[in-house]
Amino acid sequence: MHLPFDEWERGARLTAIMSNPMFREPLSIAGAHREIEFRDAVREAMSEEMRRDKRVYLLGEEVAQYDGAYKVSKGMLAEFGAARVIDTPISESGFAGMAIGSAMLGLRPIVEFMSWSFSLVAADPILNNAPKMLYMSGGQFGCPIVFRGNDGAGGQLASTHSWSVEGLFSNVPGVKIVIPSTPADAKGLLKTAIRDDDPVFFLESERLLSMKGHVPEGEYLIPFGHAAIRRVGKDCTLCSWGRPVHFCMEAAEILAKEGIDCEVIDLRTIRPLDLPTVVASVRKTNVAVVVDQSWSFASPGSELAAQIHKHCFDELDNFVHRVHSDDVPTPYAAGLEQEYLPNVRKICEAVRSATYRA
Amino acid sequence: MHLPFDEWERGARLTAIMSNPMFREPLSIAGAHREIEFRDAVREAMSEEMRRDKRVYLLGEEVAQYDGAYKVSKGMLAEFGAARVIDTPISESGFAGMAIGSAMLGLRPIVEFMSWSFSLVAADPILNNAPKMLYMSGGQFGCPIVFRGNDGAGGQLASTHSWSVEGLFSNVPGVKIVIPSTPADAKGLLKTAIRDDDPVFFLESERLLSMKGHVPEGEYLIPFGHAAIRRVGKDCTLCSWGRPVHFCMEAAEILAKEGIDCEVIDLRTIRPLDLPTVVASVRKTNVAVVVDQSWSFASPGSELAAQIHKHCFDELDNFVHRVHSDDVPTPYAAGLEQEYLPNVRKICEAVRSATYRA
Amino acid sequence: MKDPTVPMSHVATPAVHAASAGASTLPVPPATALHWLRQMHLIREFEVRCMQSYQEKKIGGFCHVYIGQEAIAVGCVAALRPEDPIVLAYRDHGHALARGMTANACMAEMFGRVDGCAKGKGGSMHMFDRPNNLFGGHGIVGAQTPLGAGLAFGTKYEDEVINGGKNSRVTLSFLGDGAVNQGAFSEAMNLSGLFDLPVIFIVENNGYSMGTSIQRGTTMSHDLCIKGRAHGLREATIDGMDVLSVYRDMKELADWCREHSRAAFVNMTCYRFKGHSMSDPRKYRTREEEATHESNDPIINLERALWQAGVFDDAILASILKSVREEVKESIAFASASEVTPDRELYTDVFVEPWGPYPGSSLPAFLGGATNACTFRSTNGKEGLV
Amino acid sequence: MKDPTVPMSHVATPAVHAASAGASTLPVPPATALHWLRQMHLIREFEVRCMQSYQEKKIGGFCHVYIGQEAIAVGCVAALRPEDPIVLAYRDHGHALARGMTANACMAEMFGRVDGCAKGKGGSMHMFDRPNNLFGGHGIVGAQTPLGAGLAFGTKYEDEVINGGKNSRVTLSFLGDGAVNQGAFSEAMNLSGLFDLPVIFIVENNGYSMGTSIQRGTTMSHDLCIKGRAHGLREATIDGMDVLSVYRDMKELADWCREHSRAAFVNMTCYRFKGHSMSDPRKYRTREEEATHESNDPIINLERALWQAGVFDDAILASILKSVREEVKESIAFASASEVTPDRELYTDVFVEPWGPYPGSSLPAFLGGATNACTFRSTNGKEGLV
Ligand SMILES: Cc1ncc(C[n+]2csc(CCOP(=O)(O)OP(=O)(O)O)c2C)c(N)n1
Ligand SMILES: Cc1ncc(C[n+]2csc(CCOP(=O)(O)OP(=O)(O)O)c2C)c(N)n1
Ligand SMILES: [Mg+2]
Ligand SMILES: [Mg+2]
Repeated sequence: MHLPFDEWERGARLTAIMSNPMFREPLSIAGAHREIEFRDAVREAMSEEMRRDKRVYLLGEEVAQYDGAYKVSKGMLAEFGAARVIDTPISESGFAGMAIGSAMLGLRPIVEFMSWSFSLVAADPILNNAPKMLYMSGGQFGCPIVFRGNDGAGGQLASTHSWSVEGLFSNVPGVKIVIPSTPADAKGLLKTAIRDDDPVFFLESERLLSMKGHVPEGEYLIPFGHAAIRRVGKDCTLCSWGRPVHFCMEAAEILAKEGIDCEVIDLRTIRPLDLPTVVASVRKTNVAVVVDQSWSFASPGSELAAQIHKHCFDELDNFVHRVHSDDVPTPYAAGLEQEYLPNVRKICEAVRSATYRA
Repeated sequence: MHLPFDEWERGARLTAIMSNPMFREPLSIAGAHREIEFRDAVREAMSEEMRRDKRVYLLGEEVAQYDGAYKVSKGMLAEFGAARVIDTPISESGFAGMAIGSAMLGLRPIVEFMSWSFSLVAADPILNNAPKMLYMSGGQFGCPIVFRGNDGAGGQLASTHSWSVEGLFSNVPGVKIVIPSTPADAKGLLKTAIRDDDPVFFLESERLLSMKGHVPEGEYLIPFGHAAIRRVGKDCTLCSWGRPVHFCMEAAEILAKEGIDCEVIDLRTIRPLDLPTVVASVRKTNVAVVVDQSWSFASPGSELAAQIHKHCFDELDNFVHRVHSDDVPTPYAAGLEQEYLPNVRKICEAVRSATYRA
Repeated sequence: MKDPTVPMSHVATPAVHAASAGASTLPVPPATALHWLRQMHLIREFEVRCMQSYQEKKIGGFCHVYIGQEAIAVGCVAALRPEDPIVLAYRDHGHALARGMTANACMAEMFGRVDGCAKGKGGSMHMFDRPNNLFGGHGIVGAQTPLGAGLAFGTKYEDEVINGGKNSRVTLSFLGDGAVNQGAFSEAMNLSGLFDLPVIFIVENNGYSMGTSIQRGTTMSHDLCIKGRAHGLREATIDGMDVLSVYRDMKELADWCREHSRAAFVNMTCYRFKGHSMSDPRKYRTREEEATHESNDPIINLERALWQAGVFDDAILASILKSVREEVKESIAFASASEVTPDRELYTDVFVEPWGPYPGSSLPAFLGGATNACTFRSTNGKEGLV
Repeated sequence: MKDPTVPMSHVATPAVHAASAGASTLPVPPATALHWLRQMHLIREFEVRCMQSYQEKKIGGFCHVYIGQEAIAVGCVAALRPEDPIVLAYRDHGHALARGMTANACMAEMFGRVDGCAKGKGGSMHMFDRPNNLFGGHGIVGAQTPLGAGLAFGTKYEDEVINGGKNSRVTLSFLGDGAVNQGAFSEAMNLSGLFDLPVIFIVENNGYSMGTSIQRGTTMSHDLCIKGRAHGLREATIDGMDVLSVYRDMKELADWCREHSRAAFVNMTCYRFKGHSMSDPRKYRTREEEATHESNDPIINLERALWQAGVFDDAILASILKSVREEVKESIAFASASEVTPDRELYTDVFVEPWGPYPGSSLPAFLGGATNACTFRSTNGKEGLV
């Protein structure tokens, strides 16, 4: 069936404008006075949802007695007990599949991958079962499940431990993919994820876990498919998600001094993808740079570049420039890893080139 | 390290022009009088290489006594014996990893996945071990291995059995990815793959296995990274690989009658990707349509579209149009599956739209 | 039925029957056993007609028939309560029928029609039936076994954590002998053993995975139960060619697993009478071997027992055969008449609630109004995603 | 050494030593045992300095030290021939040193320097050493076990198919007790049993995977060898805290596996004295439990045996300690002085031969000229890809 592309991209949901302007604002939120760490925000989201709904439970390696390998679930065993905060053996394929089975039955599991890098051994259940169950059963069995954990380079963890799985997994229909960049987003988006009736991949960054940020006290949910404009600018649109958003903000400061005024858009979810916000910005700036920490080839970054070209074909002053991790396995050595990742220098270079200031 | 993009894309290898014009020609090869099936061509490549080099062996489910689930390895057990044509249990992760271990030691395994759809359970060894071993060992241990099998929709096999894994796996550096569309290419490219010192993913299509085509008699190798121009045209460049190349040829015939003259480029390998050939064509036609049987989001198709925009930014008359499988799990019902796949109708519509004849 | 006569000619060895006539009694009421016989005949007839329809290209994709293994599905289902979950591999038509799916819904699915159990989206390998707690056939070998563990986890969690009671259900997770070699299965067994999940892994050991005999693919195949024992699972080897044994042994086991919330491993010995799928020339086994097993036909075995128990005769058989033939014939008519799954279904059931191009999901027609609630649907109203 | 005196104060219970002095004799020549002692001390000293360097942020990423398990690497390597392949998990420094990698190459790797064994690209979890047939440490739990099966497959294939002889090598594939639960391992065992691969899977059973005790993660942990038995593997439980037992039992087993081309499973009991990695507060076990195991220190166990055999004294110990301290200190100096892996190495070793932005691959400096050939390099000259 040949659906009009615009409908595909925009999505009925995305036409709804968020009423609360809070979540369109810069990285630190005005009006929220409490500062907590990213990991605390994730924990708050899980705990609040577990208090609200007994069908929600958490399982994964070391999530209970150890308080989580990265202390994300600290104290949750004590509050919810061993029946709902469950330590598993190192059997990602087995426990991911097990959680999916329980979700078919109506439970709402949160599966923690200590790192998304370890989800490759569970690729079959998370890609073949979770996103397709509803379809294959003709609507009879859904899979309301959240998979979450660290994604991207954690800091010299080398090739096997530094996956940005969005580069692989975002190709697959039937899942929603969330990549938050701030504690406030992490909380609001994770609560939405847990209440969502479909499978959600929630990608955290080890490098952000200790980051502090303003997080509102009460309960709030952030809808999927709504980008946040982190910085308003007129010369170039910088699109990113997750950890590199912070690099974009840094780069924007540097570039501002050179007279290049960047607009920084944090997509927050890449499926659904908030194209309208991106397109509106590019129609204003006429220049776009996409910053994506996954490898370049067949990545979310290439998708966004292709979409921007499509929707802003007449408005673009230059082709969409892209900044990715280099197209090599992740190296261990600190300097090499830094060079490999999308970094501030690379972003600045790309923006200068895209705006013909190189 | 920030390598100049052009170097990235072109690659030293790609500058070498093929001396033999045979492989730049249309789907059926002039001068080759022998017609054999695609599966025979694959078998010939394997058998010739196994005769030449004892380090080459074949393993997979049902490859030996059963002659292959799709008869690709028919008779090979009889010729090479059970020590070199090896039936495995249904343990893709185990036997893929086993083959990788033996390749580290210097053997040159050919691993048949009955279907690439079943390679998801082996995602970890094929993505974490094979493509990264050389890097992680600092050059000490390579992995000269070929993984091959059916890829893409086979004909009503439904969601779990119809993967186009290039949509996922092409994101990963360190592998070469080959997707042949003709028997002659299958043979020449597979021989190159077997002799390659690096891991190669070789993606066949069940729907092409019985296709007959001219295949030269003697030994020949086709280099990676060299596209074939299957049809010369001036109005629109159609880029594809694997099975959809045939749909492009069909569409080109239909469109020719409407006065739209398409150039059809068969990429043959997507890593490396022969951008120079594509770019030269688009600079001539000023219009490009990419046809890719994987899902659209973050696919090889999005990559190629982004690259064309980059390299032909000033020459394009319209944004690059893309034809993919629909963004849903693969349905079982025949009509629905047909509608889901990139098909001749969709290609025609995209070309008409791209050339402003819609 | 006071005067049992030797049933029809398709019972192989009337001499033997006559000799042992009346020697055995049935462990279940005759009506129950006759019901099972009818189910087994229904499955066989269904499969025969599937093969035919496949040849006629009315069924596409892969099609794996269950002929020879009918006693397993029928006996196992009989040992369960309706609320006990079942999850299957791709050789799943037989179990679906045994569990109560109508031949119509099943056949329409094979035909790729909108009245199929999955609206024609799943096909032969993916039979789902929510009211009957059938959680699908699954195409990836072994992948259904962690799902089985998860269903058991889920029922236990519902009973114990949510409702504060005691585990009341047991899950059956079926797999083939070839699936024993998948790592996912060993992980599923370890988790089930560790968490004391009420799940029974039933290995339908028909001796082959495609063309690979179990000896060529699986270590320790002479003592297959060691695979379960290695994870602390209770074990049983059951004669899958005899529905009465299947029922008796499975009933005992299922009740025990339910009661104690424990996991078990069953080596269910059997034989698949036909090829792996429609294209299998069966060169990997001899015709003699096939003949030997065919003479141990589970249907005939039950008929013999019924006849020996004096509750069976030609007339009953004839009426069973007639009724199943009609039922299956009707299912083909139903499937043929059903609308080919329309293009608008391409985008449904990708996501539960509508967004973008996705209209959301709805239940298939075959469920009618008689469905139990879909608990996976959010109870949160519209927060979050509006 | 006629007059053994009680060694230094770090030997915990001199009273016991004195009582049993002279009671045991060594099963290997004293020089060999003393060499092992030096290796164990080298490993321990190396690890202590790694921990320190990690605190000083000279080492990044994860760092898993081997303190307490030294007897296993040393005893196992001693039981092998140099041509026997070894493959490891991520807790791999000890094995690398035992196998003959220099402390310099190992430490430089941890420091991320170009003189490291993988040019600083692999780091702590990925120690590779081609001349010593060390096929790497591997970070994904369990992933190295199919590789181990493959190395055994490869040696057997080379010996039998290519060279037409008899299998002459045995592969050791090390794993932790936590890896036992990965499906990949059970697949690797099944393949090894099925194909009679000469491989020994050595489970270094230190009782914990991170904070999860084996009882909480693994069924049947009281009889761990059943995991191997379930795949027809020969089994052994070996005291990994005593290098003499390790050597003796492993030698017998390795020779048998080599001779008969068979696979085996070893439950190597041990204890990790430190945390899982640098950030582990070890709340999951008591200090008493730790103390009990620390009193069973493999180094002290060997020293005691040496002393009882009359071949050891304070002077020897002092000289060993001095030499390993110097060696490790020197390795830190070497690593600190080595060039930080330069940016040009980012694109090397992605592919063997140059193309596009990739300059191809080259061997690391630490191998010097003394490398054996890289058989994975094509012998086909330039056909195909020129
Ligand atoms: C992971 C995976 N590998 C391979 C296949 C292809 N395949 C489908 S069925 C089958 C044989 C399974 O045999 P068994 O488990 O014994 O079941 P049976 O067919 O005897 O019922 C194979 C190899 C698959 N579906 N999934
Ligand atoms: C597939 C996978 N899952 C999780 C991890 C994270 N992880 C690294 S080591 C480890 C514990 C392993 O314990 P064990 O196998 O007993 O080895 P030990 O640390 O005791 O040497 C875990 C969970 C991983 N590296 N790979
Ligand atoms: Mg079978
Ligand atoms: Mg351990």
